[in-house]
Amino acid sequence: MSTVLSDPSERPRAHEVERFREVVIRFAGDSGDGMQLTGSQFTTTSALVGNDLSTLPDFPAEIRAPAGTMAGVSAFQVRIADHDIHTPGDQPDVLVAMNPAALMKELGDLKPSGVLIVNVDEFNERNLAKAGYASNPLEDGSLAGYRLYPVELTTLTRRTLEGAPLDTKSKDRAKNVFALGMVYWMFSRPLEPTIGWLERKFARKPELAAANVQVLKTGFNFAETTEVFQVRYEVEPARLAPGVYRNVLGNTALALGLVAASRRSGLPLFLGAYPITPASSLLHELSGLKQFGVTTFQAEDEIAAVSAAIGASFGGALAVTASSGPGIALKAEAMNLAVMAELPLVVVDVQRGGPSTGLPTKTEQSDLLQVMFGRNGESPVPIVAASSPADCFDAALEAVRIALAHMVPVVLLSDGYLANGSEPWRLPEVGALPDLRVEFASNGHSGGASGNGHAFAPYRRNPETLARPWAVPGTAGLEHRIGGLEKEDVTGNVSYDPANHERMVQLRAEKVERVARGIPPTAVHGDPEGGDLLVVGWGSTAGAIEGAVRMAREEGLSVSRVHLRHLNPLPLDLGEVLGRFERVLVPEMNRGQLALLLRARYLIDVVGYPKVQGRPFFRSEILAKIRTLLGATR
Amino acid sequence: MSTVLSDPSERPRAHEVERFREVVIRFAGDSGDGMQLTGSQFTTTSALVGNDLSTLPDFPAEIRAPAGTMAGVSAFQVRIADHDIHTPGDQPDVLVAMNPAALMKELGDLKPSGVLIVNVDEFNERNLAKAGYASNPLEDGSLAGYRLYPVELTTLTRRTLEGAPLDTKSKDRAKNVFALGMVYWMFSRPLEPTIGWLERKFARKPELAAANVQVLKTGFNFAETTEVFQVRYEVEPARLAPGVYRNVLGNTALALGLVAASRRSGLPLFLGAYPITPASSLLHELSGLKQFGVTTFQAEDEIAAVSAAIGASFGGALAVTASSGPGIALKAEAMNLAVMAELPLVVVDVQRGGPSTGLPTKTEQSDLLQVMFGRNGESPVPIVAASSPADCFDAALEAVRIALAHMVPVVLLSDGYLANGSEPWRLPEVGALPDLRVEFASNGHSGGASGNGHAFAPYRRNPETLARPWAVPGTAGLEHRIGGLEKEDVTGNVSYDPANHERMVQLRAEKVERVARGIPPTAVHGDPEGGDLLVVGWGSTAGAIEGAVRMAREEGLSVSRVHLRHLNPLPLDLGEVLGRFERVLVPEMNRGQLALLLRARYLIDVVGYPKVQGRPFFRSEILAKIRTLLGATR
Amino acid sequence: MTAEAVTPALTAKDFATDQEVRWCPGCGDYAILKAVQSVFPELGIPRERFVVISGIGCSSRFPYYMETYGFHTIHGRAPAIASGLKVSRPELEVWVATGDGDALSIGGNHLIHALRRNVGLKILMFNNRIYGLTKGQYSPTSERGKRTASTPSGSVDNPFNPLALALGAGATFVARSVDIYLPHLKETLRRAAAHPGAAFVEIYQNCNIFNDRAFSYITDKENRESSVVYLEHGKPLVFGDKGARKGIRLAGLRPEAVPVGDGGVSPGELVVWDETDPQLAWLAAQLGPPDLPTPLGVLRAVPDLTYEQGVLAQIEDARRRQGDGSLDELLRRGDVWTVGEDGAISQGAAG
Amino acid sequence: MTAEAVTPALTAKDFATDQEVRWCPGCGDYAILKAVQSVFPELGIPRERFVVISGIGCSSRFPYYMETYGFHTIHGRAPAIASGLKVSRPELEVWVATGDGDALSIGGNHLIHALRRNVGLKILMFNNRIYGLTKGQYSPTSERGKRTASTPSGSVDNPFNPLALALGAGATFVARSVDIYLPHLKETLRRAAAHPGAAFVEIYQNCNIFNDRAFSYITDKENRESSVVYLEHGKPLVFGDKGARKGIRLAGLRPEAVPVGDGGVSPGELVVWDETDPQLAWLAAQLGPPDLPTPLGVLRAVPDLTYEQGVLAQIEDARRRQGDGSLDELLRRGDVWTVGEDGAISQGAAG
Ligand SMILES: Cc1ncc(C[n+]2csc(CCOP(=O)(O)OP(=O)(O)O)c2C)c(N)n1
Ligand SMILES: Cc1ncc(C[n+]2csc(CCOP(=O)(O)OP(=O)(O)O)c2C)c(N)n1
Ligand code: SF4
Ligand code: SF4
Ligand SMILES: [Mg+2]
Ligand SMILES: [Mg+2]
Repeated sequence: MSTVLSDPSERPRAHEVERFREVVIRFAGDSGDGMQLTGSQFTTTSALVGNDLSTLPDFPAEIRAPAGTMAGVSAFQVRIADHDIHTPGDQPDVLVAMNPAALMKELGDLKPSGVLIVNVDEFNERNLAKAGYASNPLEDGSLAGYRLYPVELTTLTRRTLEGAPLDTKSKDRAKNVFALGMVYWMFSRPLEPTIGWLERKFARKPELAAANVQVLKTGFNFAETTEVFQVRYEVEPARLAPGVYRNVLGNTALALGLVAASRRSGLPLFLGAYPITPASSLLHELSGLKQFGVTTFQAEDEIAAVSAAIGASFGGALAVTASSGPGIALKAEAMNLAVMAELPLVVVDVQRGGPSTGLPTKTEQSDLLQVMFGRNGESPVPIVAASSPADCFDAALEAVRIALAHMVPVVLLSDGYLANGSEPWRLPEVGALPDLRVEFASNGHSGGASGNGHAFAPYRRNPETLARPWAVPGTAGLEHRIGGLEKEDVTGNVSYDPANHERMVQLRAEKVERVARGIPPTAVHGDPEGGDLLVVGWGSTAGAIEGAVRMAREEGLSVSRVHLRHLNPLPLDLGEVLGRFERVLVPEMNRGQLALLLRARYLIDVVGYPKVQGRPFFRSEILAKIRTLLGATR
Repeated sequence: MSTVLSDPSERPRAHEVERFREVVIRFAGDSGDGMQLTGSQFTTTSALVGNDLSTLPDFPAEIRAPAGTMAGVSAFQVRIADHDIHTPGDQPDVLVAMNPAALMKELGDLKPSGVLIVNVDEFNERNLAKAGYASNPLEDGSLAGYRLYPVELTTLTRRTLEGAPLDTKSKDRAKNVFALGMVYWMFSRPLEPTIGWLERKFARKPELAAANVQVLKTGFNFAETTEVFQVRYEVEPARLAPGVYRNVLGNTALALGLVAASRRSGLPLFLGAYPITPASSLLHELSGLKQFGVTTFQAEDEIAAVSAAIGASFGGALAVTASSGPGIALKAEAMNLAVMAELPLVVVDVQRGGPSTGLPTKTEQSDLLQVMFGRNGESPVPIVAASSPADCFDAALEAVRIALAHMVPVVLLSDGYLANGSEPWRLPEVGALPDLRVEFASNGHSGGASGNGHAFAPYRRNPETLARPWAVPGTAGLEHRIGGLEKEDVTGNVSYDPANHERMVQLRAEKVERVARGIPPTAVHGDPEGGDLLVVGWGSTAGAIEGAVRMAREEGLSVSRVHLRHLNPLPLDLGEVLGRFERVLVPEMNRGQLALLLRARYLIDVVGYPKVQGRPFFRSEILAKIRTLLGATR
Repeated sequence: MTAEAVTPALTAKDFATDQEVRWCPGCGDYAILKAVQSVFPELGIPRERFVVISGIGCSSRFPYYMETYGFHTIHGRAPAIASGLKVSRPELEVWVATGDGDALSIGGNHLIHALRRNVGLKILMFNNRIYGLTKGQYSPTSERGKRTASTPSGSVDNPFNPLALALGAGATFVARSVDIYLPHLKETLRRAAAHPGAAFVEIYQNCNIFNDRAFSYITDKENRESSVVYLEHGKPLVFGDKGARKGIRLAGLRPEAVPVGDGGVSPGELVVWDETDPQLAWLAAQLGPPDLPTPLGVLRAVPDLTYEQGVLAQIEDARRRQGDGSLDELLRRGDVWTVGEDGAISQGAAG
Repeated sequence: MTAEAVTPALTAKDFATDQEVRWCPGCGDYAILKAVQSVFPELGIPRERFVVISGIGCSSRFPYYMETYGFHTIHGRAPAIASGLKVSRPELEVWVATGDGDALSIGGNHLIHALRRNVGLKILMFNNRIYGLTKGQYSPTSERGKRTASTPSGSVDNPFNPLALALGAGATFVARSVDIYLPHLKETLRRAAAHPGAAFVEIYQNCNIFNDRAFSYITDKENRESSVVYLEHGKPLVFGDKGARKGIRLAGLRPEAVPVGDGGVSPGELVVWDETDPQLAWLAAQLGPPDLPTPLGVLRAVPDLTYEQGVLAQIEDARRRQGDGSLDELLRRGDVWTVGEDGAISQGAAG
């Protein structure tokens, strides 16, 4: 393998080796089986050997559903490739099932004649019953269509650890590591990274570290020495652009983006948040970064969270609040105060399945219209969306840029799929990140005399951005009052004047429209000059759309794509771009929310492609849709 | 005058009499001057002599702004006509100004050479200064363009009450009654109704009653005997359809509609509310109707208000919650629970100027998109709008009908203009009101066995309406659990199944779409077969649009109108109707919210006509817009 | 509203649903479920009259496991939703199952207002001093300095004392018990059920995943006797292991633990518990470690008019005075006039 | 954050704005405004460091009339907004002006949490026992039976006792004064200003339009002496007119009014006020008509770590231990690898 990492196993002899451009592997087991750890270890190692990759965890909704039940199944899917990829893949080529429930729940997705590794030890009466199996699938031939590898994982693990200073319970917990070792062999992966990780993780419990390392190696050698697998897979490294990389989760990247924005703006970061799936980890991440001057305020509810952020913004902080659908609904009234007070604020919505409590652990894109319109009165706000786990970093910087430049609350849309999914991230040069410095109003400058005898005019605007001055408490001579009642233009005094109201409604709208001036022209991937079909996407559908469009083009179909970072305002040239194509397709994990905005704005009969199942699009689904639209049947 | 009411004044001799088809009168003064009472008395009396009419109050935002200031001006406009009218009129023909501030604030609206009655006693240095007058307009000739009648109202009132057992303060408070008496004479109105009202009002203070009656008569005779007015106006009764009438405010009609719905459905009415302008009077009205079994729950906030209503709905009550924009924003998350739980609920939004606290006492139509989209996830709800004060009664019945028939939360849109405006209302025959009876699920019936072993299937739907059964606590054998997590089709159990989620999202949407089957085809006023222009409106713009379209048609323009009661779902035939016209104009007191929905749905380039000034459209504005659109210049 | 089935004697099994219980193995919620399922049938109330309403949280999954009417609502709003139900259907037994985050964080306002209004709800707050469902953030009852997913360096704010907060809100019934003290918990539930107004019951509940052993200082065998004092109306406050019985005495307004039995102070000097005394209730709410035992039982139980009684009384009174309203008259209120076939106008509703 | 101007001695006039004050003539809010405007300059703090934050209500128009930084926010959220400001800018003097509806109805949860957290806010609650701005509906402090626009037959629920609620929430400073008792109100404001943590001040305020004379039982000349007792740290509780001085004594835990002076009980038997005693604070919160006088002054004042201090300390501590964070290192946390120009992959951040 073309990697400077040494491979512990001598190159295989006995086994034939198949080369693959990409492979999708899913680890599935009980929530207690450590599938998330197993998956992420395989991910890190694969990253280190240079594959491009993309991952997708699938947690159960319950904290700890009863062991052995369908509800308790936890899964982790990773796709590794020798080329640039953007999704965790549709169906797995390899499925590791740690118990009957996992098999029952996940088998449906496994590709025909896919590789299936099961822990036979768990396939007893009780577990089979819990999973709802009438007969044992390992025996009734129902798995004939797959390459089945039944392994006594538990037994083998126990045997490996005979005499180790651990109770059986702890020993059994290591069986996922045994499986991991086998899979490492299967894909010719080095063990060092995981060994190193185990030693770090169990630094305080050396006996546990030793045991796990031993089990890992035994699993590897077991696969090597026994004839259990006829075949070994190889996936060459992908040719990634030079640079320093790490594997990153969406919420981590988003948190880092906010910290970076704080550094680049010189403003202290304040997060007002109330825990909610799948946004909570933003609060967790940021609460651990106090050395960056980050303040995290776990409020009593979402209203207090956004309110506290507004207070911090009034005081001159880089204010952020984060939640998911139900919490965002609660923030609407206070967000509207920020709209009227014209204070910078970033509202992060990590979308999940709705309506109401809906599907907390599943993903969806169904809050677009909520954040666009869900406030009383005419209340426009800029909206930006992240399109991949790593992109959450850039999206956060862009949201902050707009908020500070225009003194306006900005909504940043992510979703559960991005939040918990991961991909390799090429680390940016800190120095190359956008300069977000702001200038507070100071006595004598900005605002200045408002003509009507007031010392300071809190609503005198920057002619370019229409931003009002940011005069923070503590600044002598700029004492002023703001609030939620309609403001008089320039002075900011309360005004009930009809003409003034219409003017202010106009100004707030125009200010948001002006944001479009600062965003780059629409990038068309494919045929910029136009063609039969344009696929327009936003948010986490990027990967699936990209893959589908590439494949369709390889099939010779005239299809291009546009992926929107800015959903409000839309790019100035978008209407013209759409006009260059015969048809426009908009795949969304909702019932057609962007489609509605495009139809209303451009009067183009865009074709919506809704998927509302709480899970991401498959590349194949979009490809199929493209084919039918273009009458390309195969 | 053709009325069986005797007119106390012998028919005038000395004065010439002008006949008018309609007249617009505005009473303006300090909030302490009782202008609202004066206006409503003139209204009632005019109603009793058979005029059609329409009124519009204009309160100051403050409870009691400083006397004599612009902020303290309170006004009441009434339009009386000998024909069917629907708006309080654009500009007044007659303005009564009780002090300089009132003159300063309202004069701008008075028609050229309009009648102007002012209380000279108030035009002193101090008051002129407070109102911002450099010189006295009564003397500097700046009122030359009007028919000015300066009257010493205060002096005359005091003189009238010389020796009456009242202190000067109380005496002065009667000056509005003196003015009213004069105006009664001016328009040849009978005094009895007001005399009767005064005697009822001051039943406990006979001396006050006597004094006011005396002042009223003196004012009347003063106008009669002095030569102060050269002219007297007459407005013949309108030919109203036979029936019993009363003058009604929008919020009163809405409250009555809810009580009627309660009676017709046989369900006890439960209102969960938190006070907010301009919705509070609904709470006030209903809290006084306990004999109708109405329960009003003044909650700690809007969230608790809608939540309590949801609890009552779960228990089988006719549940309603009412608020205005900011409060509706707060209700979003709980409304979404009602969407998921599929419980009937009516959410009344009496819209006001936004965003945020905005213009609490002003009117606007800017919550349409909020109630349409302002919830997380895919969360469709039916939306109906009232179009006139009296229509609030019918709109309430319709909202309840939909909620009960489809087991769904319904939004009922009104606004500040409807809430506080009034018009004559032809009382319906109670027996002729729609039958809204519902059948709760009972053991053995509806729902029934759900196939998967459950005793009762709370989500088994009525095939026609897609409504789920309403099984209320207390019903033996139908014990079941509902909640905000996604439901399994039919059983209502919690389900994370992707396909089920998509199906349920579909079903909830389809259920709302089905509402359209139950609504009448779109009524086109004008040329049903089509023409140059169709004006589409909703809500309180009805009157102004009706008037403008009628006038435009009289000018020979090919323009028709459609006024929408149902905003979601839209009538099944609407797209086809719009298609019959060259162009479509949508006047709205917002930046084009219905316009956006129509454009997205029908891909028609509708022309939006936004007015966001916190006050209603003038008929003349819409007429002008129609003319320009149709190139009819005059 | 609907005919009631004649109720055969019910058993705990009658209140169990067919739903698989999905709390973590070892969670204290199981014990609470068991207690409730065994107390409900004792109350001799038809099953269909029970409604269990919850918010969101592990504890709030409670309704799914109770074979009664149930509503798993949204986070923090259960007391408000339950109030609407109870006020419009006073004959129902409305129980609220909530958590420390659900009831005291997002739902704090609804809770204190439900208590203030004295709506006849039985509110069971499962206090595990943590956010369980969202995987372990600190809650308003977490002790200061608590290290959690959201407070890696420890929380900096003081927790609520739920009993003090309930008393401060004017609650008419306030009690505390512990998940695994089955007999005491059941007795406390019976008392709550018997109280006509709003009953607030704090139940210490162990979250063995995110806040294990939060209450071991009282639940561990060796501490049970010494660390808790049971509040029993009319009885002096005594506690402690056989050998070393102690009692609680007042030094001025300050409670202190003193030895009782031979050599100790006489029972006469000890505080005699009175669940109707507001001062005592407050005093008990302040008791607890390190110096004093944790009080369990009923801190306050005083009769008062319930909100729903007040509402009902006003409706009945209005009907008595004005007769059960005529819609026709209502519509015709105020000045009406009649337009005749001939267009003639007459005051009042002619004909 | 910004350079501070050297502050010349300020006067009340320096804190008045050019905005016309728009309360009803005779409104108690005028007196409160006067008191605040005269106390602020005494504090010797630069004007630009003051921030007045309010919700919505007549009382909440307060900021418009104070020449400081001000924020007239939304209904009920002032304590939350103020908390965010104070936590991120501890050097500011953050005052909250709110009403009984704003603070205790819609804003109840934010209030009790701000008090629990001990965020350094000075919260002035104008209690007129009514909703003024919305024209006279009953509020959570309206007495039961109150007839208002929204309760024509009288309210059926008990009001909150704001002092008891604040104590129940764990407030470190709780006080009460009256709009027109200027000297006492000013002294109370000074005490609140001096308290490092969250200070809750209930101010009885007359709404002469919708709830006139709500407090006449203490504000009327003839009642002033007899109906109120001033709480003064270290002094016995005595009250009443010259002739008939009375004191407050404890019968067990129950307070009672007893005659003092010649013939009366000796001062030694009376309750000596201690603003740090939780039991006394609770006791005082229960005092009031008909039998006992209304307590005015500071019920509770105890020092405690403030929330913002805790937050700041953790940030400084983190910086001390980890140096003020390097963004570059942060981004490179965890397993990183380097792809060379030649596509070769090496573990770690090479070069
Ligand atoms: C509006 C809203 N905000 C946040 C959440 C996320 N959430 C669900 S339960 C919960 C707190 C759970 O803690 P607690 O009430 O103590 O219940 P426990 O799980 O500990 O029993 C939170 C924050 C939500 N579901 N809805
Ligand atoms: C979200 C929201 N709900 C309701 C209102 C209407 N509202 C404004 S002030 C107020 C209550 C005022 O009472 P209080 O707080 O006691 O202040 P006061 O006017 O008596 O000084 C209400 C209900 C609002 N502005 N916003
Ligand atoms: S997380 Fe804690 S509270 Fe929730 S179910 Fe598990 S043990 Fe119980
Ligand atoms: S309504 Fe009452 S509280 Fe409001 S300004 Fe007038 S007097 Fe003051
Ligand atoms: Mg908890
Ligand atoms: Mg008030």
